[in-house]
Amino acid sequence: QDKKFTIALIPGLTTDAFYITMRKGAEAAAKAVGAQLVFQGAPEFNPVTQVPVLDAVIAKSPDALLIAPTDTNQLIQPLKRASDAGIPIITVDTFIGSGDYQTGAGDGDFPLSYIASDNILGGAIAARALATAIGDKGKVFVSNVKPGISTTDQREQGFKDEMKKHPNIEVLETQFNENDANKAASQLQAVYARNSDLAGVFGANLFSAMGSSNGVQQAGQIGKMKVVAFDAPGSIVDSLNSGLVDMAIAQHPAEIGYYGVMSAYAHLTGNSIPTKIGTGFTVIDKKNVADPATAKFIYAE
Amino acid sequence: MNSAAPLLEVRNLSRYFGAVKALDNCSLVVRPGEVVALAGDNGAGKTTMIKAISGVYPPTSGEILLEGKPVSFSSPEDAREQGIETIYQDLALADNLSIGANIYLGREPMKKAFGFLPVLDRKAMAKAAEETMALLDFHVKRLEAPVSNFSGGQRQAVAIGRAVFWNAKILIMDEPTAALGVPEQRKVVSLIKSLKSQGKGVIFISHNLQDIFAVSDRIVVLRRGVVAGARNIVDTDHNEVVKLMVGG
Amino acid sequence: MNSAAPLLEVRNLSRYFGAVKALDNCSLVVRPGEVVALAGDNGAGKTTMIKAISGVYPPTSGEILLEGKPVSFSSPEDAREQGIETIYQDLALADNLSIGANIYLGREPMKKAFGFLPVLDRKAMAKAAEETMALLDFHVKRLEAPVSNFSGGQRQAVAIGRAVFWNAKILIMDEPTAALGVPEQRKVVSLIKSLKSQGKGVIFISHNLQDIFAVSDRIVVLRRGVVAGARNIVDTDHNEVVKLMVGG
Amino acid sequence: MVEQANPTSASHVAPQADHADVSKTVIQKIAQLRAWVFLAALLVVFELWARIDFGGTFVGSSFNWRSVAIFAVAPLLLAIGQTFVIISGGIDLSAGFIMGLAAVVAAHAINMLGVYMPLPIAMVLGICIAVAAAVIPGTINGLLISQLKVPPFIGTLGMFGVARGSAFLLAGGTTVPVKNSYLAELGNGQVLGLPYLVIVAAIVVVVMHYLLSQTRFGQHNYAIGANAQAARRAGVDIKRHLLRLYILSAICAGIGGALYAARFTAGAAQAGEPLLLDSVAAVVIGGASLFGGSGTIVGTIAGALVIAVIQYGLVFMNVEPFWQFIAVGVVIIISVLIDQAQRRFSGAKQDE
Amino acid sequence: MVEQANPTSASHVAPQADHADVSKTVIQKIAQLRAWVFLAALLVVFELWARIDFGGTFVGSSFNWRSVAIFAVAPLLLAIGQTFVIISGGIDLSAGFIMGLAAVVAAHAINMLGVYMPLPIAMVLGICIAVAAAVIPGTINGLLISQLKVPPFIGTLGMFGVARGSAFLLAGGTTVPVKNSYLAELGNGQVLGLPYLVIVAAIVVVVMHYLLSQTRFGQHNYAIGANAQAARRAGVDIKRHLLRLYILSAICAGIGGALYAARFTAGAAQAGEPLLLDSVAAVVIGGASLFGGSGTIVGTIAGALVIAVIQYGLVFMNVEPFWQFIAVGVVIIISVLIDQAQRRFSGAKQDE
Ligand SMILES: Nc1ncnc2c1ncn2[C@@H]1O[C@H](COP(=O)(O)OP(=O)(O)OP(=O)(O)O)[C@@H](O)[C@H]1O
Ligand SMILES: Nc1ncnc2c1ncn2[C@@H]1O[C@H](COP(=O)(O)OP(=O)(O)OP(=O)(O)O)[C@@H](O)[C@H]1O
Ligand SMILES: O[C@@H]1[C@@H](O)[C@H](O)OC[C@H]1O
Ligand SMILES: [Mg+2]
Ligand SMILES: [Mg+2]
Repeated sequence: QDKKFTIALIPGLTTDAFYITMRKGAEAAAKAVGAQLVFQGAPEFNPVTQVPVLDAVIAKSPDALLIAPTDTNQLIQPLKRASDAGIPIITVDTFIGSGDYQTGAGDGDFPLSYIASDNILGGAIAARALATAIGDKGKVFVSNVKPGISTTDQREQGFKDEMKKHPNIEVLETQFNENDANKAASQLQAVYARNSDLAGVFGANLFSAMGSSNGVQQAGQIGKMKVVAFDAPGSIVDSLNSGLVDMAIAQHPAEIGYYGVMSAYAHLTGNSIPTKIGTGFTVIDKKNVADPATAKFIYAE
Repeated sequence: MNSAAPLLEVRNLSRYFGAVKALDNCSLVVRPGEVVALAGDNGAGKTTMIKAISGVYPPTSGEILLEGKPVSFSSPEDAREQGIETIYQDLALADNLSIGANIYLGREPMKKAFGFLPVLDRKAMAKAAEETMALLDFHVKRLEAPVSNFSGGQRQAVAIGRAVFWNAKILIMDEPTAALGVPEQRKVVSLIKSLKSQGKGVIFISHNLQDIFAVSDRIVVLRRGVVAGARNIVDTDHNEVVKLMVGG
Repeated sequence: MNSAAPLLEVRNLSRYFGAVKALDNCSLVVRPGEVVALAGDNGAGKTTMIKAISGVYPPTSGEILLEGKPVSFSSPEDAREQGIETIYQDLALADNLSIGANIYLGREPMKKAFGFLPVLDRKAMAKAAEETMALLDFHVKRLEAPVSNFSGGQRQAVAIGRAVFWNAKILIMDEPTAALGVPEQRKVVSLIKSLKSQGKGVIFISHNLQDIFAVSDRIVVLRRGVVAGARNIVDTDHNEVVKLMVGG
Repeated sequence: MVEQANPTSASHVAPQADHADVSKTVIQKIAQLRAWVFLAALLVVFELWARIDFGGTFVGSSFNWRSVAIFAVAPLLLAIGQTFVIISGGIDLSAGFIMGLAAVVAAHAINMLGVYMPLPIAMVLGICIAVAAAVIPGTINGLLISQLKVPPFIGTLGMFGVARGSAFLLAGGTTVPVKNSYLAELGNGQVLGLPYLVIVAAIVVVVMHYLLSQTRFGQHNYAIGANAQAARRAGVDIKRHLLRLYILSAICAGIGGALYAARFTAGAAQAGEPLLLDSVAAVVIGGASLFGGSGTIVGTIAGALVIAVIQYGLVFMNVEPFWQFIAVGVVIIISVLIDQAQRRFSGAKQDE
Repeated sequence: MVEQANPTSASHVAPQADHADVSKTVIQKIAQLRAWVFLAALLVVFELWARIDFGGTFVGSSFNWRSVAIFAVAPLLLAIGQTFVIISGGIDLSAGFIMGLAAVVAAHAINMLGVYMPLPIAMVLGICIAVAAAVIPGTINGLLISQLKVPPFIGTLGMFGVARGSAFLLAGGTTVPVKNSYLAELGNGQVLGLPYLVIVAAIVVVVMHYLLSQTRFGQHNYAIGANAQAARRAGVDIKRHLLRLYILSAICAGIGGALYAARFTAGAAQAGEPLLLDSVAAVVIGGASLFGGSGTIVGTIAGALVIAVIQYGLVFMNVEPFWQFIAVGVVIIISVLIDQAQRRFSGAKQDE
């Protein structure tokens, strides 16, 4: 094939290590197949800001589009326009409609493939890890960014659903911190001040985890209170080592990006691709953080 | 002396600002066709008095009667609706609007565009601006320019023009000539005379005794928040008034 | 006539606002110990002239010489530093600050707390406020109150007090007595006389011909942005001046 | 008018208050349009850039025009309401979440009504209900600011929280999908190449322009912004005005929310959250001062378009995302620098 | 002073300019502290609530006090700079991202210096470099606003983008971990039960309070905010003042950024992003007007504490998250309502 394909990747937001790592993976794949990667996104995880970016990308008619849609419903119409314009679409990290594509059912089944680590599942994994760490009893809560972000909402949901299977664990109110680590810390301290038997916390994204673990530190509860972090950028490694964070659920963003580009390329070169590729998770803790097999899932710096 | 029923009667009005008794138990009567001068040294309470009458401040205590009926203005709008127009010492113009828009502020003239759509009648505003300013012999061409572009005296003329324009029963003028040139001052004096002849009531605040003696029927002198004395103008002279003002 | 070297000389000064020629080619000389009145009808350009001199606006064209040396003020600060103090027609007070703080604005007095820490000397400010206001016979007790709490005339006194306080070579006064009571007006007139006797130069803008004739040595009359005439006060009278002002 | 037959004008020749050249110069007229001039310059830059960079066109593509227009609709609607508020010397921080609240209400209402009545009627009624729902926080804002004299920043910041919480509660913390094909058509369809969204926004713009420039309400708004005290003394009922003003801003946000639900076929509490700064910036780039007293709808449109064009254009030109932040910042500053230069040049009112 | 030996005072008895009771009433003094009064009320409410709800204590727990104090540090630092800016009649939208930029620079600098020198020195030097880095955007803000007369909202909104982009570029889009045990101790350690963070913030507060209330700079700041024209005519060098002012605000943000890196042992470009509204709200709750001319550091501290206490307290009281949004909004409004009531009561300056 001598045509140089242009493949666009639109993340949920640009200012996030997760997506930056995804970009690295995508770039590696693009280089491998000789495609050009366009990376464009909005600074906030919100359809209002993502859709204009999408439109501007569509205007340049890329050969394929990889996107992390910021909402399951709201991105259907805007993506339909791209699809109608003949641009093959693959969703990464998040999905539209039900996430089951090419079934002929539902409004949002037109993308070719969904490549991700399922966030609901990720939440459930976090719940299991936390439950084990606290001896399957006690109080825990979710520290979350803000309502309305599909990925983090799903992690919370997966966490809570899983915890229903652990009758001795009480899940307290979720706290929203607006990506402000300072607020997340103070919320943890307030919850702890009220519930001296608080056993653990699930930080549903980087700043939630960073803040919560600092709250644990401020409360003098390092080691006694367990912190599970979602996402694994470099700073989490330090926290794992220093015991501030007990476990990190690493998604595999580089893989997602890599497979995304590869799948798009395969499609463009006439091959069929699976409608769903799960990239899974790696649970990283103090014990395995140095192990190269897990360490490779630390997000790129 | 004019013995008609009073247009405006102020009874035992007080107004305090925290601990400052700016006005303490002051009374005043204005009859139709009468010009009452309100005099007094700086800080005597003149502006406070007329702001209480025109609805700017609620008085701390006291009564205001308009044509015999007690009134209580909760805003200057109320006072204007009852026929009291005021020229404030600090002019109170909307600096970003044209002269015409200031004259009509709060009562803008409307016309119908395309026969049905009510729109501001800017022509009428400009015309009012031209005519009213001409009353004081200002011949203004910049009818769209904001009043901030005009000189101190020109701005004072706008404030005077606005108050006169609305043909009120009672006109309150707080140092209306302070910034005016000599010919314009004369114009204002003759304007007040013509208002008087139309049976209107006028409260005229000024530090210029000549002007006061030229137009007023009575003079009420305030001193440190209280009425130091009230005289018919024919019964008094500059010296006595100054004495009342400064006390001693 | 005073024949000393001029303190201040203004040569062919012009200032346009867009299409408005507020001041067109006007000249003026002030000698030490001389009071020059700047007269003219409303909108004649008096305020524009003094704002150009005191560094508020850069002139459109023309020259200003101070003690014979050409100067070009890029800001009022420059002018003040060269010894020109101005009382502006709109007073130019910081309404939220006390009288003392306004007097010292830009030149606040400092003292050392605990022997080393420089802090504002609020006592000195209050003292200056008391003394300066007393010059005009205002005896103020509310030395911490913001000037917005004072009456129109009291505020004007603050502006006068500030300008006088700094012992400048040249004082420019734009209608300094407009809001003042009768006794305070007299005080200002005597103040100007005492400045004169100290060899200062004064530019005095007023619409009050009596005051002008009482204190000035010369009078410069502006009309519609140009100098309509300049006279030694001894060589002219009210009538002539009015004629110059209104033209015709 | 006092009947005074211009009597005493005999004695002296009237001094002309106005020794001015009355006609506005051409330059001054252009200067008033400065945000539009800047917009034009921006388009030229992007066009040249597109041609040189990849031999394409920016301005020549109707797709780009439509995309930018649709992009600008939501921030513009908020900015229109904000224009009124800012001219009055206030600010409305809550507009974004009022928009979100309206979007959620629209979604619920249209779904529920759709069960009982034909879809088009459900749509229209649902939109009305959404706008009515927006009026509630607008009214509270207005009452707080007018009656209780709460500073607008604080009153609407409080309402920011209240509207946000209510919207998320109503939405159950998620987005609320709407099933109504007419609504989806309103949000995504077009007639003669003109998206319905843009048509609705244009109608709102025209009505609001009329309201601001041709009615008493508008006139009072300018007066209050310049000098609320003077306006009050002139007899403007400031309390009533402020109440209506914040309701007006909420209505604009409400329409924005309903259109959001139409476009994305879902209501989301966070719909307007990212639009706050951009909408205020549109107003200021359009020539308004945050101190009140100046601003126009026409300017705000240009301001909103400037922002939409830069943001869209930089993506189109494939500028690196982090460099986009910098570029948008620089362009916003330049847009106002040009204003300063024009003022100096045209003799318009300058600072001393 | 003119030498005039009080000559002509003979002729008449001087009218007293001041027929006032000079001594400030007790009520007026309390009213000036109103944000503190509100804070006290808030604490009482939480205490009662805690006792009734679960027989616990809110105020009685030193852990709560320390938690709230630490929570308030970052918004307070931004709010301190913002207090100066708001008193001058401006606003600094960029402070949050300047803080983020400083946090990233601190992290990189401390890591790099740590290779070449002892860790404590690397820490101190790194913090200095971070603050110096913050001064750059602060200077640009100041130059734009003072020299080019760009309105503060636009100038700092532009810088918002520029600082944001630069910070993310420097951070490579992610967080930058710092390895320096002394820094971590600074961020999380305490002496005599007082966290170092709180001590540093207290020092900044004292210095800034001195600057605002006891120096020419502070005095000019108030004058400029009330009437920039008057201040200029009085000889205040406004350009120089504004330049310094925005540098000052940036320094506060820079310190905030360095402390962020210390506390979280990582620099993040978005460190200060969420603090914008809260920090401005703290200033306004503390008694400042966004129109300029009023405000104090002491008030701002109370404002920042009010916000921290509500947010912390509502979590402590186990209020549902969406209801927290609403409750925070309501409390912010009430905080200012109390101000209005006090003014009326105490005879302080009211609107007409
Ligand atoms: N808002 C205010 N707060 C506190 N004191 C005030 C306020 N307004 C006026 N005063 C005080 O009340 C007194 C009366 O003021 P007022 O303005 O009525 O005087 P006036 O007679 O109009 O004086 P002038 O001739 O100078 O205009 C003065 O001592 C003044 O300082
Ligand atoms: N900022 C401005 N923009 C446009 N025109 C202005 C501006 N300032 C003053 N003018 C015009 O310039 C002319 C001169 O104004 P100036 O203020 O100097 O008059 P003045 O002699 O001081 O009058 P007054 O006695 O009324 O104070 C007037 O026609 C005025 O309208
Ligand atoms: O996984 C992503 C997460 O890391 C970020 O915080 O928010 C968006 C998500 O999609
Ligand atoms: Mg008065
Ligand atoms: Mg003048």
